[in-house]
Amino acid sequence: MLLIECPYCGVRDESEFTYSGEAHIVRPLEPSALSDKEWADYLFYRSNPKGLHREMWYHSAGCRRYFNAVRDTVTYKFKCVYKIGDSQPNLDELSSSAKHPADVEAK
Amino acid sequence: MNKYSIFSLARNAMSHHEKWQRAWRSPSPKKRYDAIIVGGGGHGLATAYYMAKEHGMRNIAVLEKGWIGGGNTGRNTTIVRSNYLWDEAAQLYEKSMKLWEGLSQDLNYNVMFSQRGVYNLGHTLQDMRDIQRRVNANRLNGVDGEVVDAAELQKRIPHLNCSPDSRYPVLGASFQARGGTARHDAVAWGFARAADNLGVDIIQNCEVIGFRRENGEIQGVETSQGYIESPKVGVVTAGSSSVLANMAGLRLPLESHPLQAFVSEPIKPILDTVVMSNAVHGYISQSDKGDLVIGAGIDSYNGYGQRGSFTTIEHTMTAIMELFPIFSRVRMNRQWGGIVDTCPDACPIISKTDIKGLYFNCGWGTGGFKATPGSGWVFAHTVANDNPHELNAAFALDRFISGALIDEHGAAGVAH
Amino acid sequence: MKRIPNGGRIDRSKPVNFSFEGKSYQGFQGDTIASALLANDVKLIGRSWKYHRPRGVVGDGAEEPNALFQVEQGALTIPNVRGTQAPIYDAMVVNSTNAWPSVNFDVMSIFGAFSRFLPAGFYYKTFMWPAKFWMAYEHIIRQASGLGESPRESDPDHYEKTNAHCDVLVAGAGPSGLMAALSAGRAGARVIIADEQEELGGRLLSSSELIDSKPATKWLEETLEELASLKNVTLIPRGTVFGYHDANFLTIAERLTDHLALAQRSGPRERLWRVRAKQVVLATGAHERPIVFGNNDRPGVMLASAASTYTNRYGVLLGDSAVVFTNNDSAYQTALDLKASGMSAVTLVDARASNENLIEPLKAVGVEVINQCAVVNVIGKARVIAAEIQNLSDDGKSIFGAKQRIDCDIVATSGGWNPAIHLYSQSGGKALWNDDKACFENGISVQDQVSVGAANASFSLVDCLTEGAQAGRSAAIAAGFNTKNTRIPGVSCSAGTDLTPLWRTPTEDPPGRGAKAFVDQQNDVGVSDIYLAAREGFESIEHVKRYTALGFGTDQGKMGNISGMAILSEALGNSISDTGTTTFRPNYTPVTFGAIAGPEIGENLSDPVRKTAMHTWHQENGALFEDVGQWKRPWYFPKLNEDIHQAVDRECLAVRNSVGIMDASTLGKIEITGKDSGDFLNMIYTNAWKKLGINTARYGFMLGEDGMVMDDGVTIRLDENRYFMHTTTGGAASVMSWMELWLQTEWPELEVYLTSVTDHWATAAVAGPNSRKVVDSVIDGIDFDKDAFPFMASREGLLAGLPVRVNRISFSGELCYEVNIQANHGCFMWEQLIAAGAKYDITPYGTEAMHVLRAEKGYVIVGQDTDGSVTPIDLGMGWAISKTKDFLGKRSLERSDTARKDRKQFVGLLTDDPKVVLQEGSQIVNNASDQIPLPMLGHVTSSYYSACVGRSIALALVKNGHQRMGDTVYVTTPDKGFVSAKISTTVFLDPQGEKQNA
Amino acid sequence: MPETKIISNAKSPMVEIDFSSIKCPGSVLSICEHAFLGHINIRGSLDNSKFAAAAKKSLGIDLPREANTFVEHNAKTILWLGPNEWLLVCDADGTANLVETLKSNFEDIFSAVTDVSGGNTILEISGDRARALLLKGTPLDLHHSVFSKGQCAQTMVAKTGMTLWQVSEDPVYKLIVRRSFSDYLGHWILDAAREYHEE
Ligand SMILES: Cc1cc2nc3c(=O)[nH]c(=O)nc-3n(C[C@H](O)[C@H](O)[C@H](O)COP(=O)(O)OP(=O)(O)OC[C@H]3O[C@@H](n4cnc5c(N)ncnc54)[C@H](O)[C@@H]3O)c2cc1C
Ligand SMILES: NC(=O)c1ccc[n+]([C@@H]2O[C@H](COP(=O)([O-])OP(=O)(O)OC[C@H]3O[C@@H](n4cnc5c(N)ncnc54)[C@H](O)[C@@H]3O)[C@@H](O)[C@H]2O)c1
Ligand SMILES: Cc1cc2nc3c(=O)[nH]c(=O)nc-3n(C[C@H](O)[C@H](O)[C@H](O)COP(=O)(O)O)c2cc1C
Ligand SMILES: [Zn+2]
Repeated sequence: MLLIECPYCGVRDESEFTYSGEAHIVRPLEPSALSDKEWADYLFYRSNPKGLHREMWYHSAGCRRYFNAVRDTVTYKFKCVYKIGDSQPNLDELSSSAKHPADVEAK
Repeated sequence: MNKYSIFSLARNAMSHHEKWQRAWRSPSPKKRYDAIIVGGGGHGLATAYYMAKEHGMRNIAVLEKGWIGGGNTGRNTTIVRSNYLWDEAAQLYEKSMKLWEGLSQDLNYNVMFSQRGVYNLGHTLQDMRDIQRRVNANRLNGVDGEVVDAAELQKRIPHLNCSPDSRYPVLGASFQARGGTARHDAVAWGFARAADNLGVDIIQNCEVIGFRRENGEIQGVETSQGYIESPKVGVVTAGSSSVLANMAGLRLPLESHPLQAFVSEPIKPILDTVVMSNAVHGYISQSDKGDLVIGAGIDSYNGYGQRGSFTTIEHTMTAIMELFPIFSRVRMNRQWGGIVDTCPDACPIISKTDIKGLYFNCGWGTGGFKATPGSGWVFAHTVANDNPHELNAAFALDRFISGALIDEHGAAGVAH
Repeated sequence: MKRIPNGGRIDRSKPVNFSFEGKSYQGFQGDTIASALLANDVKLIGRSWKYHRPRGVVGDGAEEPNALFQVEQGALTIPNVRGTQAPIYDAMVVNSTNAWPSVNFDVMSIFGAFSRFLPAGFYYKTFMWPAKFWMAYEHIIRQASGLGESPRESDPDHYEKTNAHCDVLVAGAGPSGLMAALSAGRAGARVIIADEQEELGGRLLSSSELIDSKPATKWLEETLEELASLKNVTLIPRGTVFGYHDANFLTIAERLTDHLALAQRSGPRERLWRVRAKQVVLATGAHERPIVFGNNDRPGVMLASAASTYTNRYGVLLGDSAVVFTNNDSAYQTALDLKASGMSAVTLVDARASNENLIEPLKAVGVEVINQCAVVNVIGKARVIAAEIQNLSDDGKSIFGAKQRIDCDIVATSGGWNPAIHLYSQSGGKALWNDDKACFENGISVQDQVSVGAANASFSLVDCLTEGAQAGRSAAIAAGFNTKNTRIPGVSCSAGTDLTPLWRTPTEDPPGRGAKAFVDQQNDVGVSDIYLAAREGFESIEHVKRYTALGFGTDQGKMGNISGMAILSEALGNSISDTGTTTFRPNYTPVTFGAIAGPEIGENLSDPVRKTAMHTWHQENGALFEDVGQWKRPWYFPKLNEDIHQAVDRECLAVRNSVGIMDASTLGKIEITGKDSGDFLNMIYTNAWKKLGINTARYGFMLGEDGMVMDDGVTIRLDENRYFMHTTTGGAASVMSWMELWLQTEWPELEVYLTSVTDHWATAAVAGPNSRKVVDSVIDGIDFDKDAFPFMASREGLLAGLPVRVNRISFSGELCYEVNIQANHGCFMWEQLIAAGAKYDITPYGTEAMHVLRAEKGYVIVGQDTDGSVTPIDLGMGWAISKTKDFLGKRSLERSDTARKDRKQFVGLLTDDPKVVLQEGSQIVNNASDQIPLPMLGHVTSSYYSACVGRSIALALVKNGHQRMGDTVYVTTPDKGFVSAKISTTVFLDPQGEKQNA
Repeated sequence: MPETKIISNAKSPMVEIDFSSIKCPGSVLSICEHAFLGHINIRGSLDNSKFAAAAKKSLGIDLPREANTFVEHNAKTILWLGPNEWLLVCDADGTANLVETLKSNFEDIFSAVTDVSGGNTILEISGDRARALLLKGTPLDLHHSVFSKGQCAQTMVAKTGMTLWQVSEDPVYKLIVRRSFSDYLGHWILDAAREYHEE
C-alpha cells in the first residue's frame, strides 16, 4: 500500500491516486514526419525498468494534478516527487542514496 | 527415466521409495549449446521439450535464475481455456488446449488437467453482447462454447448469487466445457522431467546477466555461472522480459505489473467449476486440495516486487462476496503476487528480434498459463527454424509498427 | 473432569456447556475448545488430512496444526476453527473436521493403511490411464480433500472496517510488546497495540515467573490498567495483525463477537483495521518447535510450552504421568509445571549432557531426568500410552542401546524456539539464520520497524522487557516525541535459554522405513517425504514445499516449517542458511473473507449507484433500469403487461409520431474555458473547432493515440473562449483525466481550464414532431422558430423563472430539444415537461428505445458498435477527420495496417426475412457451408426490430463492408444455424435528415 | 439543525436519505444535509497578481494560498482545492451575482468561474463518533494533531470522492459530495452508523 506525496497536497494514501505510466514520454512535435517504427516506439515501447522508474501519477481524488515521481519498482519506495516541467532528477544519484541492500535487490 | 504409473508406484512402495530417480538432473552448464532457453517457467520448459521432441534438438539448455516454476508459473490461478475472440488468438490457445488434452500421457506426468469448465459471467447488456460475439466466433473457429442464461446458470452453480437485486446482477455467462484448471507446479515439473529425459540440460540458479553479440548476431549469454556460447537464445522470462531485452539493448512494448492472488483455507468440495467475472473483477475455483483459489486484477503501477496493494485484494474480495455470499465465513489463508508482463493488446509477443538468433516469447501478462504447451510448441518451432509457425506469425513484434494489433482486452479483461 | 483444583485464568464459578461431536461437555469461562476438551480428557480431536490418522492438540496458539474444528451449524457455521485460540461459550456446537462418520471411527483411516502407497507427490505419478478416467479419479481425490465445510447460506453477520493512523503500532502484547506500548504511550505517542489472543499478556498468562516480586499476572494487570488509562493508547485484544504491507501499512483483524454465546451477540462480528503506522514494533513472540520422532503425532504428544499453558493458564490436569523431551532449557519449567499439577510421574529426557544447575530443582520435586537420550517412538494409537527412548550419540546423529519404555499419558517436547518473524518477513525483510540460537531472526529492517523480545530471538524475560521498553522509547522519539527511559521491572530469575540443536531423533533405518515421523502434521508431511523430495531432485526448499505441501496448511507451517528446512538441509548435506526459508506471506493467520470484504457489499454499497435528479420519478413510473457505468439509467418504462418489445415499440413510435422524453443527465459534461480552448479542442477532436459559431454545436470524435475511437459527443461553443463538451455516459471520467493529462503534461502553455459539470445539470431530451410545441409551452425567452433556433444551435431561456439551456441536438434523428437545468430543479423540470406534453401523450423512453431510434439513423454507440479497434474511417465517418491539422491519434491512422482499405467497416444489415431479428454479437460469414474454422467477416454490433421502419434492422462491422453494399452474407443464429442478410447503408430512416431539421 | 430537502421546485440530492433513522443522541452522532447552497468553482493562478487582486476585489478576502486550508468571510467559505483551483460555498441567492462579479472582474485574465451548485451537496457531521464514522471510509488522518479546524482536503470516502473541512474542534465536519454519488454516500453512512445505534 503505497504512500504518495503529492507535491501540492502532501502525503496521501495510494487510493487517492491514479497511476499514469512512464514519465517524460514526449509527444513528437511532428508525428507525420515519423516512420511507423518511430511512431510505434513513442506509442508502445516503454523502458519498464527493474529499479528506479520515472513515472507519472495523477492525484485523481485530490487536487487533480499530474506530477512525476521516481519510484523503485522493486522496493516500491518513492525516491522523490516533482512537478511536471521540473527537471528530471538524476537516477544514478538517487540510486546511490539507497539505504541498504534490500532497497535495490528483491528479497 | 523411471516410467511413472500405478505399478511403478507400487513397486517403489515395496522398496520404501528409495529407488526413485531424480525427476531431472542437475547438470553443470556446458560451454556451448545449440540453443539456450532463458527462463525455467512453464513456457521455457515447454519450449525446450518441444524443441527436443519435435525438432530433434538435443544439445540445448534451459537457464533459470532461481528454481524452475518459481515465476508466474508457480503463482497463477491455473485457469485454462481457449475461448478467445480473435481468430489468431483462438487458434493459438486452441492449439494449446489440444496439447493439454493429452499432456499427462505425453509427459508421463499427471498435470491434473481438470476439464471442469469455465464460466465468464456477464453483468451488463454490453457484457452479454460481447459474450455472444465471442461464443459465436469461438464456434466458427472450432472452439467449444455456449451462452448460458442466468436461470440455467443458477441451476448449474447453485451457490452463485444470481439475484436480480445485486449491484451488477448476473445476466448470463459464456461457458467453455473443455476449459478448467491444471496443477501449475506439475506442469513445470512434468515438462522439466520430460525435457531432461530427452537430454535437455535444466540449469537452476543460473541467472542470465548479459548477451554477447557480434555483427547483429547472438553469440551466447553471460550468466551467474559464467559465459555460455550459443547461436540461438530464446528468452521466456515473463515479468522480467524487459530487463532481459534491456541487456540486449532492446526495448519492448511491455510493462510489468504486480498481479495478486489468494487462497482460502481448505474446505470440502463446494465449487466444481471455474467462475470468472470481468465486471466485478474476480475469479474463483477450488483446487483439488480444497482451497478456494481467487485471483485479483493487476495493480496499476509497474512493479517487480511480487506483491501488490491490499486495496486490490479488498476489491477482489468484495467481488467474490457479491458472487458467492456463502463464503463470507470462510477464511483467507495466504495471498501473494506475481509479475506480469502486460502488452498493449493483451496478446503475447512470440517473435524474432532485430538481433539474429535472439527470440522473445513474452507479453502473456495475466493469462499465459493456459497457453503453456501451445506457447512452447510454437516457440520451439520459431527458434528451431528461425521462422515463426503460422500459428504465431501474427504475434510478432512488427504488429506494433503496422498497427495490426490483436486486441483481446474484451476477452481478456481479467485474462485468466 | 481433569482439572487442577485451583489456579489458572479460568473462572471456575462460570461453567460453560458445549458439545463436541454431539456429546455434551463442560468447561469454564476462559477455556478454549482445546483446553476444555483436554480438561474432559478428550485427546483424540481430529483426523489427519491424507492418512486420517488420529490426532490430538499439539500447541496452544496460532501454530496449532491439528485442533481444527467445525463450529456451529447452518448459516453460522465456521470451518477450520483453531481450537487452541477459540474460546468456548455456552451452547457452543463443536465438531471435528475431516472424519466420517466420527473421529473415533473414521472410515477413511483406511488411507493410513495404504500410506506407503501415498508418498509425497504420488498423484503426479498415477491416475494417468485411461486418460478419460482422470476426471473420475479427480472427483474421488477432491471428495477426500479439504478440511471443514463452508456454510451454504449467506452470512447473517456484519463486518466493519476502519482506517487508523498511529505513531507506533505494537504487534503482540506479551511482556515485550506491553513494555513497548507503555514507554511509547507514556511519551505521548499515538499507540495501537494488538494481540490475537483473548487476553493481552502473551506468555505471561501462563508464566510462573515473578516480576517486581509479584506474580507475572499481577504485573500484567497493573500494566494493562495503566495502558487503558492513557488516552493516546488503543488496545485491541482479539486483534490479529495479519498483514504487513508497503509504507508501514498493516492490517488487523479484530474479532468482536465470536467469543460470545450466540444469544448474546450483537453488532458487527469483526472489524478490519487498516493501519498506517509511523513506527512498528513487532513483539510477536516465538513459536516452540517440536523434536520429530516416530509416531510423534499420537494424541497426547504436544509442545512443552503448550503443556505448561494447559497446566498453568487453563488448570488442566494433562494426565497422571508425562515424559518431557527437550534439547534446551525452557522445557525444564514444563517438567516442574507438570509435576506441580499433581502428576505422579514426570520424566525429563534431555538430548544433551546433564547440567547440575538445571537438574537440581527438578530432582528436588521428584522429576526424573535422563540425559543424552531421545524419544524414538510413541506407543498408543488414539492416545499416548508410553514413550520409547534410546541413547543418543554425542554428535546427536545416531541412537544406540536398548529401547526403554516409559509409560505416560503425555509426551511434551521442545526442540527450541522459532521467533515469529512472519510480519518482519512480510515487511520485505530477509530473515537471517542465527547459528548460536539455532533460529531465523529479524535481519536488516527495511521499513520503520523493529522486532523485540522473543520475536527478536531474545528469550529471557528480562531481555524481553528491556528490549520492549527501548523500542517503545525509540519509536516515540522517531515519531517526534520526547521521552525519558522507562524503568525496567525486576525479574526474579529468568529461565535459561541454552540449546543444542536436534531437529529429529535419528533413526536406525533410513527415513522411509520405520514409524512415521511427522514434520508438518496438518499436511501429513513426514521426514520420509522430505527425503523423497530431495532424492527426486526437488532441492530448493520452495520445491520441497510444493512437492510435499510442507507449510501449506492453515497454520502455514508455524510449527513444522523450520524443522522441515533443517531436515532438508540434512538430506542435502548443506547448511540451514543455504536452504533458507520459504516466503512468509500474509495472512499471519487466516482471516474471514467477510472481514476483508467489509461492509461495502450488496446492492447499495459494493459500488456507488449513481442516480440522476429524476431517478425517483423513473422509479415511481415503473422504469426498469440498465447499468451504464455506475449509473442507473431507465431502460424502458413498461406499461401493465407489456414485455420489453412491446414497451420499446411503443416508446419508439411515440418519439417518431408525437413526442417522447428521455433523461439524458448521465452524459458527461465538461466546461472548457480559456483563450486556447479552440486550439485544445483541435488536438483532442478529429475535426476542426475554431470556426464554430457561438451557440452552435458540433459532433466530434476523440481518438486514442493509437487512432482508435475512444469517445464521441457534441460540443457547443458558449462564447468566444468557452465550450461545453458532452461525453458518453461511461466515458466521462476518463475523458476528463485524458484531457487534463494533455493539458497539464504536454501543453501546459495553453490557457485552458476544464471543469466537470456533469452533476450540475439535469438534462431532458424532448424528441419528436411535437417536441417544439412542448418545450415552447414551458420555456420562456427562446424563439423556437425553426429558423431562429435551427438544428445544432443552443439557446438560453427560463422555465418557470429558472434558467435553462436548450440544445437542439438529436440522437434519435427526430426534432429534438435537450433541456438542461440546475440539477436541484431537474425533477421539477421533468414534471413540467411531462405536464406540458400530456396533450401529445408525451412518452418517457429509456435507453433501449434510444438505441433503436439511433440505430434507425445509423448513429454509432461507442463501446457497442466500436470495441477499441475501430477508427472513424472504419465507421464511414472520414468526413469528421481533418486533413489539415494534427490531432491525437492522427498519425496512427496512417500505419500500414490501419490505413488498409479492406478493414472491418461499419455497415447496415437487412435480413432477407424482415421478421428475423439478428442476435447482437452474431458472426458474419461469406459462405455458411464452409468448413470450420470458418473465416469470419465481422459481427453484428446492434440489432433490433424497428417498429418505425417496420422490419428488423442491424448494424455490423464487416470486412471491406463499404465496398460490398448489397452483397448477401450469412449470420450465425443462437441455434448454431445461419440466416442470410444483405449489406446496406447504416441509415434506415429519413436519409435526408428531414425530421431532425424540421 | 433542521434539514430542508425540498423547497418549492427543488429537491436536494439526498432527498431519499433519512439521517434521523440513526438512533442515537446528537452528541454521539449527528448528521444533516445543507442543500441548495451556492457552489462556485474558481480557477486561476495566484502567481498572476492580477488574478489574485481581482479575486480579492470580488470576494473581499484573498483566496487561500496554502494547501489544504479554507477561509471564511462574509458567510462565504472558500476552500483550496488545488494549486489553481478553489471552491466557494455561499448562499444560493447570491450565487448568480457572485459568478457574474467574478467573471467580469476576471475579464481578460486567464481564469474560469463555473457555477456548480447543482452538482454538489453538503453534509454536516458532528458528535463523539463523527471522526470514527468518517475513518471507516476515508484514508485521511483526522487526528486533531494532523487535521484540525481551518483545514480541508479532497479525498475519498468509501468509494466516492469528497471535499472535507473541519468547522470546529468539537469536532464538526462538513463534507461535499457530488450529487450523483450522494444517495450512495447516504446509504453508506446509514450503514456505517449502525454500530452507534442505541436501542
Ligand atoms: C496471480 C496470477 C494469476 C494468474 N492466473 C492465470 C490464470 O488463471 N490462467 C492463465 O492462463 N494465466 C494466469 N496467469 C499468467 C501466467 O501465470 C503466466 O502468463 C505464465 O505462467 C507465464 O509463464 P512463463 O513460463 O512465461 O513465465 P514464468 O513462470 O514467470 O517463468 C519465467 C522464468 O524466467 C526466469 N528468469 C527471469 N529472469 C531471468 C534471468 N535473467 N535469467 C534466467 N532466468 C530468468 C524467472 O525466474 C522465471 O522462472 C496468472 C499470473 C499471475 C501472477
Ligand atoms: N526460556 C525460553 O527459552 C523462552 C523461549 C521463548 C519465550 N520465552 C518467554 O516468553 C516470553 C516472550 O515474551 P514476548 O513478549 O516476546 O512474547 P510473548 O509470546 O509473550 O507475546 C507475544 C504475543 O504476541 C501475540 N501475537 C503473535 N503474533 C501476533 C500477530 N500477528 N498479531 C497479534 N498478536 C500476535 C501472541 O499471541 C502473544 O500473545 C518471555 O516471557 C520469555 O521469557 C522463553
Ligand atoms: C493454484 C495455487 C494454489 C495454492 N494453494 C495454496 C495453499 O493451499 N496453501 C498455501 O499455503 N499456499 C497456496 N498457494 C500459494 C503458495 O504458497 C505461494 O504463495 C505461491 O506459489 C507464490 O509463491 P511465494 O509466496 O513463495 O512467493 C497456492 C498457489 C497457487 C498458485
Ligand atoms: Zn494533490
